[in-house]
Amino acid sequence: MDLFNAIIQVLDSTIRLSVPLLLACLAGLYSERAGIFDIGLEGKMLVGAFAGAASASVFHSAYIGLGMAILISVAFALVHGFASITHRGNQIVSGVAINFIAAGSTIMLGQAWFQQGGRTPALASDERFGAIIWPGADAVRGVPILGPIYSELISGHSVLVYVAFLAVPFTWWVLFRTRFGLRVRAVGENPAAVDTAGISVAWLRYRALICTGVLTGIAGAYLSMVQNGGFVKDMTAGKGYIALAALIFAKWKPVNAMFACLLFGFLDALSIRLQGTPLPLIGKVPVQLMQALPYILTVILLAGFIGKAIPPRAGGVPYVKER
Amino acid sequence: ADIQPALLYDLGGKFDKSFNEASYNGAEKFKAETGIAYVEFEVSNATQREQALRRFAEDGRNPIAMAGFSWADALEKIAVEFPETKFAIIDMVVDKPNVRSVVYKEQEGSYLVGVMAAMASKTKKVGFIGGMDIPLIRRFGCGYVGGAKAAGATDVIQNMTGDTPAAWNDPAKGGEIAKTQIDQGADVVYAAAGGTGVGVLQAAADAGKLGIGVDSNQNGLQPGKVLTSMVKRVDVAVYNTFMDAKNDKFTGGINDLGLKEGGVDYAMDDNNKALVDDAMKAAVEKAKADIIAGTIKVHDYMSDNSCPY
Amino acid sequence: MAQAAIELIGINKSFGAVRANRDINLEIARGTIHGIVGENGAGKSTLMSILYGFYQADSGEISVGGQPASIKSPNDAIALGIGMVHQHFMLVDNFTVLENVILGAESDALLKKSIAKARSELERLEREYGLEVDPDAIIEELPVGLQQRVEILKALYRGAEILILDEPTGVLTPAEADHLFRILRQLKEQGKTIVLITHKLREIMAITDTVSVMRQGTMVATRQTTKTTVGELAELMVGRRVLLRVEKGEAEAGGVKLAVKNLTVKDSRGVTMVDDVSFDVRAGEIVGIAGVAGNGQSEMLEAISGIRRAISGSVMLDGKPIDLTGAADPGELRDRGLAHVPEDRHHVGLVLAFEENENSILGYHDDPRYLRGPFLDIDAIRDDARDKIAKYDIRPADCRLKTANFSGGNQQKIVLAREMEQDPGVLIVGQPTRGVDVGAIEFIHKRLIAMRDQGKAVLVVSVELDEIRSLSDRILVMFAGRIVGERGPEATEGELGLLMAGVEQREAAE
Amino acid sequence: MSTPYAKLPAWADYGLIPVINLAVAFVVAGFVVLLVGENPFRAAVVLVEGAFGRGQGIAFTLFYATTFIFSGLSVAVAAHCGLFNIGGEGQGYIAGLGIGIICLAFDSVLPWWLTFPLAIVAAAAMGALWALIPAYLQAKRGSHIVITTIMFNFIAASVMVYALVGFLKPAISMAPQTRTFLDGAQLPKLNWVIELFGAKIRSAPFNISFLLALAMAFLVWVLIWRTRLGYEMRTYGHSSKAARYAGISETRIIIIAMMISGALAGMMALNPTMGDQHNVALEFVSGAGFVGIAVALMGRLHPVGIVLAAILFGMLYQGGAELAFEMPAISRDMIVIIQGLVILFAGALEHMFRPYVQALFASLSPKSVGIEAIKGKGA
Ligand SMILES: Nc1ncnc2c1ncn2[C@@H]1O[C@H](COP(=O)(O)OP(=O)(O)OP(=O)(O)O)[C@@H](O)[C@H]1O
Ligand SMILES: Nc1ncnc2c1ncn2[C@@H]1O[C@H](COP(=O)(O)OP(=O)(O)OP(=O)(O)O)[C@@H](O)[C@H]1O
Ligand SMILES: [Mg+2]
Ligand SMILES: [Mg+2]
Repeated sequence: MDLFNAIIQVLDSTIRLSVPLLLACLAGLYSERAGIFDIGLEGKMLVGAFAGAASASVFHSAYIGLGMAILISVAFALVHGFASITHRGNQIVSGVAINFIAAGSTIMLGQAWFQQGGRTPALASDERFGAIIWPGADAVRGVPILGPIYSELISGHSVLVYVAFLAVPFTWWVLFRTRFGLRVRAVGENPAAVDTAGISVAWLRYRALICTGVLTGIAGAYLSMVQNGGFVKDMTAGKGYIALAALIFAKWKPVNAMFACLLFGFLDALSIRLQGTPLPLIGKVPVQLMQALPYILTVILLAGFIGKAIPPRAGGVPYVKER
Repeated sequence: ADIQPALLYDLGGKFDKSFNEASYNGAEKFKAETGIAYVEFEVSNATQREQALRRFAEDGRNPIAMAGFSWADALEKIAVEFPETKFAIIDMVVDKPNVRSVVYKEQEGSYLVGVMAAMASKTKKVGFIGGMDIPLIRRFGCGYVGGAKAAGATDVIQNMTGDTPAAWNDPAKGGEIAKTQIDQGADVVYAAAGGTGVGVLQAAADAGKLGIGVDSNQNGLQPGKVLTSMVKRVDVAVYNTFMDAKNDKFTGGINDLGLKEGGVDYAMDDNNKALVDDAMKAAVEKAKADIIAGTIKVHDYMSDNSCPY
Repeated sequence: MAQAAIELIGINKSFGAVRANRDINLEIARGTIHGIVGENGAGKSTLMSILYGFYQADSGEISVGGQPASIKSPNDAIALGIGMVHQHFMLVDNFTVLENVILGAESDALLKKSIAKARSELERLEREYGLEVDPDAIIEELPVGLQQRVEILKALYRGAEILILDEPTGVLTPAEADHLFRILRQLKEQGKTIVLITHKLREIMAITDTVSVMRQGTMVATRQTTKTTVGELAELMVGRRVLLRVEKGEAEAGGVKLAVKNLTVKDSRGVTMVDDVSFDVRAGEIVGIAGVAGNGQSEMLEAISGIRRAISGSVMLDGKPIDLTGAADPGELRDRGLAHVPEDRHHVGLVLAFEENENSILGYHDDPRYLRGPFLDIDAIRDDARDKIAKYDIRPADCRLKTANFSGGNQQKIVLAREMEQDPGVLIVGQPTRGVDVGAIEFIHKRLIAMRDQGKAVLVVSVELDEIRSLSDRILVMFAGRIVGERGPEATEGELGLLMAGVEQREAAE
Repeated sequence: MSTPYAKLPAWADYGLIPVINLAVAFVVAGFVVLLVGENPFRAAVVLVEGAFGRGQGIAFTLFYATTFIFSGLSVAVAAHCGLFNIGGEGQGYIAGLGIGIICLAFDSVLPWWLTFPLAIVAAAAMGALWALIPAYLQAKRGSHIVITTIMFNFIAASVMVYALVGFLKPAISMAPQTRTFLDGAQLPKLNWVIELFGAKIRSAPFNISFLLALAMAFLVWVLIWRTRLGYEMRTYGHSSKAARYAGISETRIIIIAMMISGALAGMMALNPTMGDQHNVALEFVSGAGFVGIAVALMGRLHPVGIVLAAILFGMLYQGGAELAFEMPAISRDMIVIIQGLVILFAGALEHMFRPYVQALFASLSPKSVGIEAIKGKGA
């Protein structure tokens, strides 16, 4: 029973930790499916987190915070679009630039505006997204097996958690069941085909990037307004890159993305849980190994040792019609 | 004397609600009382430490106080280069005649909050969350375990946030660790983790449990949800350094401050009055008296890198 | 004459410094098939892409059905009933046929209805025109012929009344081409207007009603097909009488220099492109490989030169065998005296961003003549490049100029100079004069014959039948990855054409 | 990285356009300064004065520039071979391991001039090794080098934490770093060179590894434009098909180029460790690997440009530190923003202003632009 509880707790923690990864990963899915590489997920999440917490604390509203997080994050996505779509710049370089600008400006503006070492003021509970307790969650807590699953795992998360997980089927539906999705997938494979079909490649890609911005904005808001009660400098701490790794791991598919993010979140949860405790057979696993595992797994995947990850064909290449 | 004091913060930043903020408060108090302004600087990388120290020294700043053991390497060099300048470093011993090294018996204060934690706990399980895994923080943990066990706790869950300085500034991870500990049954959680602690206190409050703050009085961070704070009078150290320099009474050497010297303590204020009943109050006061009297000797983890509790 | 379906007036278009279309006027009557011919780079695709809204003209006017039209994007063109099958297919390879057909012409924000509608519409088109194709097949799994059919379906699905086909037969077998032409005639009968771009004058004669000729960006003439001849068209295309035969003496073939044995090559999709081919080339002769583009010639050349890995096969160079299935690399073959002028000079034979002199050692950069230890001997390289420039009359005569700034013909000469001046025993040349103007063609042909006369073995692959016939001492015809026949230089065009179309020898004799 | 546009004179291409890009980056940065309520012009003055005003500032500027020369060269070497090595950060970081081991082992027995060459070799070897795996995976398995090198940055960080909180750290120490190196592993300063010009330097970490950086810049120039290997790298970088045709082994050239790139990235670790801190500490690379991208882009992949761009970034770092001292509202993070803006405008948006410049040149003298002017009479 203790083991069962421990498992539930680790899974609960897994959910919380994988949400920002999942949102960022789905964000990356939109832009990469549209043929725009995005290593600027990290930066967009960071500005989202900052804008969210800062405006939530200034306007005393979680929803205004979320709105601003999305707005600013979309603005950064559009900068990426301006560089890589309109001016056909190198997408990697543009992503790196965005990460730099995000890292610097959040700390600097935070310090200048709030003077708390780059932190925003601690958010009050109405400035954050609190947990939603599902009906009957407390009542069934005692029921063996299903009780804890319902009351711990399913109920009791913030609204953004549910948004993240609902975004998975929604993204799948958008991508594979709507006109927009068809076009996004097409433009990531062969932009010329989209162009000759009478659809604007640039506008399509911009729209995909807006989706990316919205999702990274929510991811950022989750970090600063749910997981934590305020913004702290560099609070993304590489999550954007892990999300990118998860995206590759998921082979650019939404449902896979969810599983990849849950896996990486699970590794994180496990490393917190197991800190210093020796494992049977393996012995004490260095935390560092656990932390590096997502990256190592991704490299192994990329190397084709466990299946092959084939990115959208037009990814990373600016669409140039007239040489 | 005519002094131009300077204060250097560590990576957590000036308003970390904790250690750096305490030193800032000391300097502010000095400024308010004497009207003497001071200069300050927040570092953001290693190369800057020496640069900042040297720059202040060159500019004739004196005394120069700095918060955090990470300054030690740079100070070793600069203290020799500027023998006339008075330095004070907190949390670390730098053995130079013009350096005052202020260290604290964190184990003693931690013992007290451990006693309170155990008494406030319903499950008799309490938690400790350290910042970066270094002997200094283990010293906090060890004293806490001692106090908690003495007051009847059956289990103390201990976790560290990480191995790198980033561990001082990761509230999200702190919160996650706190949730894990609470899931494991802890209902009072003590955070000795700098900025990370903000997340710990938040998570404890969110879960309807109690947190314990550190360094500064953090009772107000989650009013009614923070049992107490293990205050470390960094503010006093900074204030004294500046005052002594002003009054030409500055001395180098080691200041080892415990309960007796008023260097560490537990914090009471309006925010936690309701949480601390008379029995608890009596027990903690008794422990404090015993420690001061020497009847209780709290083990110092750093003396032998182990914890007997 | 019937009413004009399309009228182009004064169209100009430049790409950077390249003037692809200059002041073009063209009128195409409704319900006719109009051919456009011209050499590579003449500007045919550009002109049609402007009509289709893919490119914007720098100046000029378009009217469709007698009404002035402003075509700013393919969308406008589609709305005006213009459809285009591009030279390079515009298909999403990992989509199904249906998805490709509806892309951009979805009836609804959700796909379900669009797909259902497209499915029934495709069935109708299939019935009407015999355009059979499995709507659920993935494009990349279809042969090129069917992929082209999907492109046609795309256009018809969008209700095209004017259908532009850009070199549709380049990738087709003769049977497929025949089928295509039947479909085109049928479309014409239904009143649709068809514009057909091609190099192949025979096709023009066979199917078009009117024909226009483009040369170097200008429209030089428009004729009724019945009132012109292949000879006239050819002359119009190149601007002067085609030099059908280069003066050359009899070949004095010596011993076998290059023997290709049992060569089999697959492309990246795993399709067998070269199927167990064997042949010899002797010292002092030019062997020409004729064939419709896409019948394995390119892959064969790449394999023989070591660029592409073969499934099986070897070459004998001066009697010594080299395995082509792995170990061989282009450097080794080159060291053994095999020089190669690749088909694609822009991406393979040259590095356009390099200075001319740097390109003149490409592949020979480890020759001690150009090196001092691990260092490049810059002076030696430049002197050598200047020599070649003089000898091959490469213009401008500046060995430090970026290669991209030379014209196509001069670029080709840079490659030829490099390969020929190494004094190789064997020279293999892919499309020696593709995209090269007539003056340069003559020069290149003379050089190749000079090589032969020096006792080298020369293998030439060209899709230009005239070129093959005028250069070769022996002609091998390739069809579907096999050598289907060998002829002497006296073989007639018709005879070779039948072979190239895959018609069995016996049938051909009948 | 070929330019699809018509030709500009070299000085405009390599001088004017980067300067315009840089200027725009600074203008945008000026708005950020305004946003935090400071005067951007005063900030600019403080920045430049802080970097070049005094001998001390110059020494610090050159100290920072040293690291950036290495990382810029690293990015450039890979880029000439058509590879985007975004892993300089990790390669430099992991090189600290080699340096640490060499210095800890030999600092008490060897003089610096013996330790230094050993450390150079160790740093280069570790950096090259760390680049080898992504290179191999790209060459043999087609994994995207950008992604793998990013992943390797993180893996390197974990390895270094493991080493620095583990076996490299003295048992009693709290900070995750090696003990301080003894004289045998401390590089001599070069401050006296600046003092020759009359400046007074109290102390600055400007050290002999600067000369190594300059030497490497020269060697990179020789490598790229004067050796067979460099020729092969450039060929592959422009066209992999042409390289194949020329008999250049793809695997070999990718691996060699990446290892050279990694070795250069590794060498950047010498400056902050042996030259400044005299230890190997956590996160001592602190973003210099990424700055290398900006430096290489600004410097147009040419060693001379890279040295100049590195000095520019050194100036930003040093001047930025001064800015933080002088103007409390501006923290050093301003520099991070400026870096980002420079990468954006000089890198991703490098072509944004080119058409305007071209139009300007065309209107000034129509002959100077385009190919028509130099095209001969045709074949
Ligand atoms: N997108 C483009 N950007 C720049 N130049 C182009 C572009 N497309 C074509 N060109 C140039 O314009 C000229 C005309 O090209 P176009 O493709 O129209 O010729 P074409 O007659 O269709 O030739 P082919 O028979 O080879 O298809 C050529 O010099 C070509 O290099
Ligand atoms: N990638 C490129 N970058 C810059 N200029 C180019 C590029 N490709 C072609 N050009 C220029 O475009 C012009 C036309 O190129 P193309 O290959 O069509 O030659 P051409 O005009 O047909 O010459 P020729 O008559 O010799 O075949 C050339 O003069 C060349 O300078
Ligand atoms: Mg064409
Ligand atoms: Mg041409």
